[in-house]
Amino acid sequence: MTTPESRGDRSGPLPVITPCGEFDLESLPPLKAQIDAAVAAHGGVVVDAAGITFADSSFLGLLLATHQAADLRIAAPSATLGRLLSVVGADAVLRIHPGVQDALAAS
Amino acid sequence: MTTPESRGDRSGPLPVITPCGEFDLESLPPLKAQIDAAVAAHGGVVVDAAGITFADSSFLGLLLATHQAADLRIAAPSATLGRLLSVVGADAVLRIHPGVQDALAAS
Amino acid sequence: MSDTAIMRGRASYEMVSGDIARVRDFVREFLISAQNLRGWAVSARALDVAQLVASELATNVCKYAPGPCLVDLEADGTTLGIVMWDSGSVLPVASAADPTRVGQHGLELVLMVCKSLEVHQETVGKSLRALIDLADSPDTPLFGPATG
Amino acid sequence: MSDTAIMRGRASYEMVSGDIARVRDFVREFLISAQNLRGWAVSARALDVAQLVASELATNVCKYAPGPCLVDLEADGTTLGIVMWDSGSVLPVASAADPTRVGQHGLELVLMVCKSLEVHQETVGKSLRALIDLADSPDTPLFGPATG
Ligand SMILES: Nc1ncnc2c1ncn2[C@@H]1O[C@H](COP(=O)(O)OP(=O)(O)O)[C@@H](O)[C@H]1O
Ligand SMILES: Nc1ncnc2c1ncn2[C@@H]1O[C@H](COP(=O)(O)OP(=O)(O)O)[C@@H](O)[C@H]1O
Repeated sequence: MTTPESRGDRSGPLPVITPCGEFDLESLPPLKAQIDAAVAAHGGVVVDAAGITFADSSFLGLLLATHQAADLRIAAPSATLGRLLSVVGADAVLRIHPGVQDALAAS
Repeated sequence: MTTPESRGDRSGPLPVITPCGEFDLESLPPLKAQIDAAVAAHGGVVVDAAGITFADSSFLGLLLATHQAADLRIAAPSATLGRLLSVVGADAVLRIHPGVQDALAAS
Repeated sequence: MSDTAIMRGRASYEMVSGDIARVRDFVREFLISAQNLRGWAVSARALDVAQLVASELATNVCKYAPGPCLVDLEADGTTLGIVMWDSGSVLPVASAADPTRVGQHGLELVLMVCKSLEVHQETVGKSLRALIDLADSPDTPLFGPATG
Repeated sequence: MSDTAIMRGRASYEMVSGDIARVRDFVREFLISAQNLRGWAVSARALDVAQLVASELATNVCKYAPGPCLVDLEADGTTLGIVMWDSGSVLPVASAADPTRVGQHGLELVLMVCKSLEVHQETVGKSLRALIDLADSPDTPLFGPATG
């Protein structure tokens, strides 16, 4: 099985962030700060998205902006988030993986 | 009475164009060509707008673009055109005169 | 108001050359009939606005959804509804107004002169519905005072 | 359908901190009541979409028309109407969708998931009305198949 350590192209595994709950304009800033910090330190981030019970266009904007600037990997999106991403065709743009291990192992 | 000849700041009076009828996307091209030609030759144009029985946003776009690039003077707009210009606030931007002579005499 | 007090009209277009003007004519004649046959008060402003809205919506069909177009008119004594159906599935999308743009601002204008604007997804294509006041009234503030 | 078959709800907000989430909760609880009390079929997709639309409209009130906001819900067995009134007189304006924009595309999203979207001028302020299908159906093509 591929482990984070087996990836040779980075000095260490990407950090994993696990946001839980609902994300909208108001609840977004702490998550944005966390993602920005991870990106600044590691050039990328894995967002374990299984616990996201609601997300709207504000959240989507954060994902798209992060994806344009860094190595964003989304793992295990919840059904709700999956639907949101597919409506706008973001599922064809963003890198989405079935689980956190797949996301970490991806190149 | 002020005549065109009394204006000292130009080599000759501005040409006057007198469009009549309805102006929309489809009927606009000949008028646009006429206005563009007048502007190219004289740096400006007086549009005698009393005979305009209908105009929409396509016509409005032509007026605004011409105004940005040249000395456009609108004379005696019909009631219909006056209403259109006031809805969008274009009456505060464009140079509108009660009659052709006023438009020609304006500096 | 009972349904018999409603006046309706329908016309279809292929949106070939001259059809934008024909849509306007259809709307103007409908309103003039409404005035003559029903005795409804239709202001000069309403006649203007109705033709303007029809022209803007028809122009957009030409530009963005070329092909067949269906126009439904519906008036009671107070308002005129203009429904324009086209075959395009792309919906007009709202985003920030850009006052520096010299462009046509067609739907911006429609929003300013109408009581309401609706966008409906249809099984095929979409329809837009604009509602216009027939008489000048304090409820129609955004068109400003009539000048003529 | 008789009017007694319609279920209504109303709530008002000052659009202070936390109110966007409260608007969503109000809509979610309304739909769950509709399901439990009336036995109406409300799909998981509809529950998602309704909250998404409510969130987008409420977010726009916060951003563009801060102040009081009134939410009216109206459901029959087939559709949910979400009407959101705010005090701002500026209307959301339609212009070209820009697929390169990373921005929020809030109303673009609303248009995609709703059957219809209406903009109404009111004596004070304006209202937006979005109509949502309660059940998954072939008439709701633009949300794609439910994935969960
Ligand atoms: N009938 C239509 N079908 C598809 N898209 C439309 C239609 N009408 C308008 N649109 C879209 O909405 C945008 C706004 O239209 P409008 O305000 O009339 O301005 P403009 O034509 O100047 O862009 C258009 O740029 C277009 O993308
Ligand atoms: N409630 C509102 N009041 C006033 N203007 C609004 C309102 N909602 C939307 N708008 C206008 O419509 C535009 C489009 O809104 P939206 O699609 O949600 O995108 P965004 O917020 O990303 O610009 C906004 O930029 C704003 O100018």
